[in-house]
Parts: sequence; C-alpha cells; structure tokens
Amino acid sequence: MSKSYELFIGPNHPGIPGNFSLKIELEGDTVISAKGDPGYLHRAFEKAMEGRYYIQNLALIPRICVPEPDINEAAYSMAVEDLMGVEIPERAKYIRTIVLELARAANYTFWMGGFAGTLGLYTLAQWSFGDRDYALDLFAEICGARVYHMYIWPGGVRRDLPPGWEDKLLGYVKYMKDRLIDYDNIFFKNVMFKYRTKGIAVVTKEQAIEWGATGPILKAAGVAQDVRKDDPYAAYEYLDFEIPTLTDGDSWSRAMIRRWELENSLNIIEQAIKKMPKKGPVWEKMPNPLKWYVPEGETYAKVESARGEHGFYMVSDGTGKPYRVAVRGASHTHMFTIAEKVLIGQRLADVSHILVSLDVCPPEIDR
Amino acid sequence: MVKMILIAIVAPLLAFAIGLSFMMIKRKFVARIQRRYGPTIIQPIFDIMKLLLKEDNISHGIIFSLGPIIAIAGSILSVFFIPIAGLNMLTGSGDLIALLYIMAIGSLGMALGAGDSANPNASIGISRALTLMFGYDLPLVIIVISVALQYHTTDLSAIVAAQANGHWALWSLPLSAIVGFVVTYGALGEHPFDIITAPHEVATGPMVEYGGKHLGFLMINHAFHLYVEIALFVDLFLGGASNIFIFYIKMFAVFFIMMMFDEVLPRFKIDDAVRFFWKWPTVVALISLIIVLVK
Amino acid sequence: MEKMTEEQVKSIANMLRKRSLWMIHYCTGCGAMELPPTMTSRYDMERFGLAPYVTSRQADILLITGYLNVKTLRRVITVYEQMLDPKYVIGFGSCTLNGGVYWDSYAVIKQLDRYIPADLYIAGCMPRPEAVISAFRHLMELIDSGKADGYKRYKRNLAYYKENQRKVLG
Amino acid sequence: MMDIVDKIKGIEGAKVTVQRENRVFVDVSEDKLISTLYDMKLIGFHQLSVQNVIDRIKDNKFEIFYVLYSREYKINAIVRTWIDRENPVIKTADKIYPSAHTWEREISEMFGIKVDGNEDSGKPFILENWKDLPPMRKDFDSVKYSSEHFVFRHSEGENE
Repeated sequence: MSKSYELFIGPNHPGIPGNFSLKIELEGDTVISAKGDPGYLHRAFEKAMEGRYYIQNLALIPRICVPEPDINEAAYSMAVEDLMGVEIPERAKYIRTIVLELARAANYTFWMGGFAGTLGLYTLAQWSFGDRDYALDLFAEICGARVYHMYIWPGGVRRDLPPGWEDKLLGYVKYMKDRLIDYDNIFFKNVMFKYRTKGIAVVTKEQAIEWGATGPILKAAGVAQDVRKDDPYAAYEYLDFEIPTLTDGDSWSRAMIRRWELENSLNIIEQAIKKMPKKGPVWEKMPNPLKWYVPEGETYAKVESARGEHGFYMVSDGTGKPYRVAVRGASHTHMFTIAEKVLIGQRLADVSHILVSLDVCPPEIDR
Repeated sequence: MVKMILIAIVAPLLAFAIGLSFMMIKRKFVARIQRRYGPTIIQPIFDIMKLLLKEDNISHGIIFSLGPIIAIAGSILSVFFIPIAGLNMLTGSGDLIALLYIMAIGSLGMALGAGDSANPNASIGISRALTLMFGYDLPLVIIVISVALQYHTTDLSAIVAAQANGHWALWSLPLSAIVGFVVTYGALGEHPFDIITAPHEVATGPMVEYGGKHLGFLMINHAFHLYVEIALFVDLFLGGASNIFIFYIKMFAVFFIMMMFDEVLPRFKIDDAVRFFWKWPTVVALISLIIVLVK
Repeated sequence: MEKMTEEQVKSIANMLRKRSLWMIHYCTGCGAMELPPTMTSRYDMERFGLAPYVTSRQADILLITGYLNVKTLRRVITVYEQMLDPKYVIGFGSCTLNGGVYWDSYAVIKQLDRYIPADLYIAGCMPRPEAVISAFRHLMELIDSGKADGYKRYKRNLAYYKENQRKVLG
Repeated sequence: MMDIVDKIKGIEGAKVTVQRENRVFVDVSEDKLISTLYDMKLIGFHQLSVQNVIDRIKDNKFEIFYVLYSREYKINAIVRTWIDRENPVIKTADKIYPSAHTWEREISEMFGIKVDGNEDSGKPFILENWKDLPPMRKDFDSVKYSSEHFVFRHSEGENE
C-alpha cells in the first residue's frame, strides 16, 4: 500500500489562478511532487499572428495576458518600431509610461485581492477588486474598453488623452494612496498574514538567479533587476524611482514587494504627469496601416510586467505580416522552473497561496 | 405528554428559525463590511428551497445520503438538551455531559457521508474537521468541568437557574467565558477556523460531492449548528433567559461579536489551529479550573 | 385539475430557482477577467442571488467565459454532465458564438452549442459587467417562463451532442 | 558594452553582430551550441529569457534562438543556430539554464524537434490528442485545419 496519493488542483478549482491544472502528490499533508499541466488556454497566438497584418495583430496580442494587457501592446509596438527604425514623440513616451503604470497598479490591486482570497480574507478581495474598477474606468475613458485597450500602438499611442483626464488620474492616485492605508491595516499589518506567509516557499538569491526568475521574485530575494531601470523604454529614463528589494525571498517578501511596487507605480504616475509635455504629437506619422512593410530582421523587445520580464521576439521577412513572433511571459519560467521545485515539501494549505505569490498567469504560459 | 410532543415539534422549528435568521443577517452584514449591497435578506431561504427542488440527485451510496441526515439528527437531538427560556426539554442529571457527546454526532455524520464520496478533497476536509474537533474539544471539556464544579451540577437547566438575576458565570468565571467564546467561535468554523471548507485549499472539503437535496440538508444543518453552539454558550455563561426574546438578543450579541472577527482574519492552517487551541485556551481554561477548585 | 396543480408547482419551483442561481467557479477563458468585478463590490451580483460556487455538484449555471480550447472542452463537458438538473449554460463573449478573433486557430472550437446546449449568449469581447448582469436577469426571465430548457434538450438530443463531441475530441 | 562584446568574440566559433545598444546576436554552428551557451553563462549571461524556434522553410532549416540576459552588463545576447529541417535534433541546455527545460518541451511539441537529454521532450505538453503535423511549422495550415475540424456558424443570409 502506497503512502502517497494524488490530488488535482484545477482546472476547475478556486485555488488555481486561472484555467490551469496542477497535479500534486501528497504524503499526508505534505507535497512530495508537483507537476503543472498547461494548455487549457492555448489559442495558438503565435501561429495566428503569422497569418495577419501587423495592425490586425494589435487586436490579438492584449489577450495574451489578461490581467495586464498593456505590456503586450507596448512590447509589440517596441519590436515593430525597432525593426522600422521609428522614434516615438516625447509626449507619446510619457503617455505610454502613464498607461503602463496604471495597468501595473490595476494588476497589483487585482493580485492583492486574489492573494488575500487564497489566505481566506475575502474582505480585502472585495475591496481591492472594487478599487481596481476605478482604474478600468480611466482606461475606458481613453480608449473605450475596460479590459483590452489597444491604446499603445506602433509609432506612439492611438489618440491624445481626453481633456481633464490627467486630473481624474490624479484623483485616482490620491484615492488609492488613501486606500493603501486601509489595505495595510486589514492585511499587510495583519498578524495572521505574517504568520501564514513568513518563511514559506523561500526562493533564495542564488536559486532565483540560477532558475532565471524575474520581477518580484527576484526583487524579494534581494536582486534589484528591473527592465525599467536596466534597459529603459518609454519615458522611464527621465523619471526618478527606486526598485524595492527585500532579502528573505519568502512568500511574505514577495507580497510586500508587490505592495511597494503598487505605491511606486502611483508615484511614477504623479511624476510623469508633472513632467509630461503638455502639447505635441502623440503618434509618429506611419504609412497606411495596411502597408506596414516592416524591414527584414530579427529583434527582441522587452518590458517589465507586473510578473517580471515580458518580451516579444519578432522576425520580419519584409512583408506586411510578421514571419514569426515568439512571446516570453514571465510565468512560463516561474511556474515550471520555480513553482514545481518550491512546492515540494510545502503543505497542501499553502499550495494555492504560493502559486499566487509567484504570480502564475496561465494565459502567458499557454498563449 | 402533550407538552412533550409540543416541545418536540416546536423546539427544532424555533432553533431552525433562529439559526436561519443568523444566516440571513450574516450574509447582509458581511456584504456591508465588504462595501457591497448584499443579497436580499431572505436569500438563504431561496437557496435552501432551490436546493431541495433540484430535479437530479446523485448519490455515491447509502452512507453518502445518510450523512446529512445523521448530521441533522445529531443537531436536532442536541437542541433538546439546551434549555431556552425556562423550557426544560429533556432534563435529567448529567445532561451537559451527554450534550457534549451528542454534539459530536453531527461532525461524525458528515465524516461518514463525505468519506463515502471517495473524493480526496472530501477526505482531507473531513480529516481536518475531526482534527479541529480534537482541538477545540479539550478546552471545551475543561471549561464545562469548571462550570459544573462552580455550580455543583451538570444539569444545564440548574446551571441556568443558578445564574438568574444577573449572577452570570461571565462575571464569576470570566476566564472560562473567554475560552468558551473562542471555542464556540472555532466550532462554528468562522475565520480563521474555516479550515474545513477552505475553498482555495480543498474546494469546500466535505461538501465537495454534495449537491441538490443533500446540500440543502447540510445548509439546514448549518442553521441548527449555529443555534446549538451559540445557545450553549449563552446558557453556560450568559445565564440563559427567562423568555425567548431576551434569549435571542443575547445570542445575537454573541453572534454579532463573532461576525466582527470573522471578516478581518485570514485562515489558520490545521496544525496551527490545533496548536492554538491546545495552547492559550487550554492554559487559560486550566487556570480558571484551578481558581474554581481553590475557591 | 390535477394537471393544473402540477403546472402551478412547476411555476413556483421556477420562481424559487431564479432567485438563487449558483455559478460554477470555472474560468475557461479570458472572460473570467470581467467576473471578479461582477462578483465583487462594484457590481455585486449577489444582489440578485447569484453567487460563485466551487464544485460542479453545487452549481446551477455553467458560464463559459470566452473561447473554448479543445482541451478545455473535454473538461467542460465533464463538468456539465456532473452538474445536477436543472442546469443552465451561458456562453460569454463572441468566441463562444463563432470563434471570435480565434476564427483561424487550430485549437479553439467555433460554436459552443454544438457540444453543449447553451441557453443564452452574451456577445462582445469582453462583455462589460453590466452586460453580464443583464444576461443573468434575462436568464432569470427565461427560467421563470420555463424556456431555459437546455438540460432537457441535452438529454433529448444526446446522440447529436455526443457525435459532435466525438468528432472534435477524437 | 564593447568590453563584453570582446569577451563574446573570444568564444570559439561565435560570429558576433551588434544590432544596436544592448542587443547582440551570436551566431554559432549546431555542434558548438551547447559549449557556447556554457561559455556565455560563464562570462555573465545568467538568465535565459526565451528560447524558441523559427521555421525557415525556404532554406529548409530551423533557426533556434536563445535570448540571454546579463544583469552585470545590462545586455541581451541572442544566440542563434540553424539545424536541418529533416529529423531535427538538438541537445538540451537545461543543465546550463534550468528554465530551458520547459521551453524545450514546448518546441519539441510545437515544431516536432527532438531534444536529446530532455526526458520530457516528445511528451504531450500543451496539446492533447494531437495527430496532425506539429502546429507551429510553416507547412501546417491553421485555417485549413480549423475549417476541416470545426463547424463555423453562418449568419442567416449566407446559410443557403
């Protein structure tokens, strides 16, 4: 008689962040092996992109990562601009920064709710999902859509900001900063939260570097690596911000890093609005979208998403359609290289919050 | 005889009504804390009716179907042991000890039924439920002994009578009362003790395979369970009540404080919960017992 | 006379059913992104008696949130068959209707109602929470008038559905 | 920047092109691939961002690329190699970069490339019950496959 048994977490299970399956083998209450099973969200993006014009792909790519679609648009546009040799106008750079940071803030707010939910604190989940909606309202105002914006596109952004939008954005930033105090009081300073997450699922500095972690996992382990600083895109080089780091690399540190990044994003938005040129073009004149003949070549464009490095590897053969687009989502590495190893030896009760603290986003894995 | 039959019919109905009203209030209250409008106040009734009206029923065996019924039967039986408003239902000496046994029947019924479904989530959930019961039963037994020693009886109605005119055990045994509150809280499975159903870990645990009428019965059982646990606390420490309204108000006060805690705490792990119960509540209960013995 | 009372019982049952609809918590696609706002404080679908529930046995509504991958379809069919009658299916988003932007994808099915019976579709990508709630309200009306009979159709045309499922799942 | 480029140029068999600031292409032959990756890691490229394949059907080649990153020099190096399209086999790099293991699983499924030394190569990963050509190959026609396997909904006007 074997002592261990198998348990499927997902695809239909609230403990899994999205449509994904995790097969774990347990001995008593302790995980002895974990295997991820992706593919439930596979839509063949990379294949579909090869059959469409560059402009058509713009409608497809936001769907690669649902909670934070703007990073896809930004990385894709950067790749196309790189190949075409286009430099985008100053104002467009700032608008991109603002939009990306707003999306990041919205994503961290959403993440916070999900993380609190896995620990059993549904109040914070309700609050933060509600607060995230105010960010979506701002998006709806600039582009008409709540979730998939398609606002950033090659050459700049699609249209100028509506009048008065900056003030509303500042209002949102102020509101979120006030709410952060509430979040701290109910969750981040909660003794139970500390008790549940301190020392759980430790990824040390050496392991994080060896396994190729990016984003909050790496920052929580004490490495200040951030694409925004290291290889600045949009207007990040003109802005002043710090990369938060902690040293423990446990679930608690990752949560705190994300909480500080949220504050960071709000600060960056404030700064960017102040420094942004008030007038000017937002779109570098490009040829007719149906005739974007991108010169032959290969390039890799990357941005910092809420989960880590998000990149597009684009190959063009000189026609109106990309020859090959490969997407690098941070979750791919985080799930299969890190989570599968980190989960071993953990308790069943911790599995779902470890997955969320590593921020595994299945659509990024499957594509 | 007629009175007995009347009690046999009225008492469970009353208990169910009180438990159900708590369920209703809780959903609305929780919604308001979570900055929501919340469901209509009678939503739990719709839920239970809907479940009972389901056309399909899937059973994984006789014990699976019997599980919820055993649970309800255990809960109803414990209702008869708890005096409310001067109604001594099935008195007799020693009924506090008997009550402790009978209150376990509900969990055991669930354990049997859920175990029969052969779903690993259900098995883990039920093992958690029984472990948690081990956890809170130890301090519970100690405080029950202290109360029994304090009033020199194990008859609940005698304990209630001794606390008349405001001489509540809450004042004479404050430490035990605090432990009693924590234990009641744990037994109701509110946060942080909602380890049994924890959706993110074991997908509602024992209930994972239950649907339709079975789940409806389990919801009814939950109403009884709420009533039994809180009524026991009110009888032991808040001196029962002379009429049903005061009893309800006392119960509601206890429940209200519980709801306040419920919404701001994340969940314990099962071993932490047991460790918690065997640490502070047990120590405090023992101190209280020693005080009673010395006095 | 007796038939009348049966009708009445049915209509009362339907009235109660529509007041309490539990939705299974299964995010089949990216449409699941608009469900948290719908469930939580901003739009709060619990006002209408709708709540997310965890397992297939407990739920009444299967919400297909967006595109269905062939691999997911297999699980969705299992989940659908595990649910207890009466059960309702809502196709959420354009992808369930006709494939949406994934019309040329080799992995995504194009018509949901060939594999499981859909009672209602919500068009758009993504439908806003208001649209989701209005769809739920519409489903309530359908249930009240007894028109939401997808589960009966599934039983009646089981051979048709099974044939289609087999074709695509292999 | 030039410092690290010189270091890369020192690797045996590497053909280095600087595309722009922070982007360097390193072209190697198939047999030098693993040793180059190993050397790249030694000189500071600690992170594998993405590994994937481009189907160069005209040249009858698969182009395999590894996007590497060095935090020290803040530079992305893209190691490329070309292998034959018939019976494609590469060697695994998961001993050097652990995250390559999953990328290799993906490319072995999506392109039908066998990965030597990776025990998960060839096992179903994302797809289930896949019987056709590996789908990311250029000669696999997604539109044709989808019209053969799925039934499209027609609006009322075109139903005749």
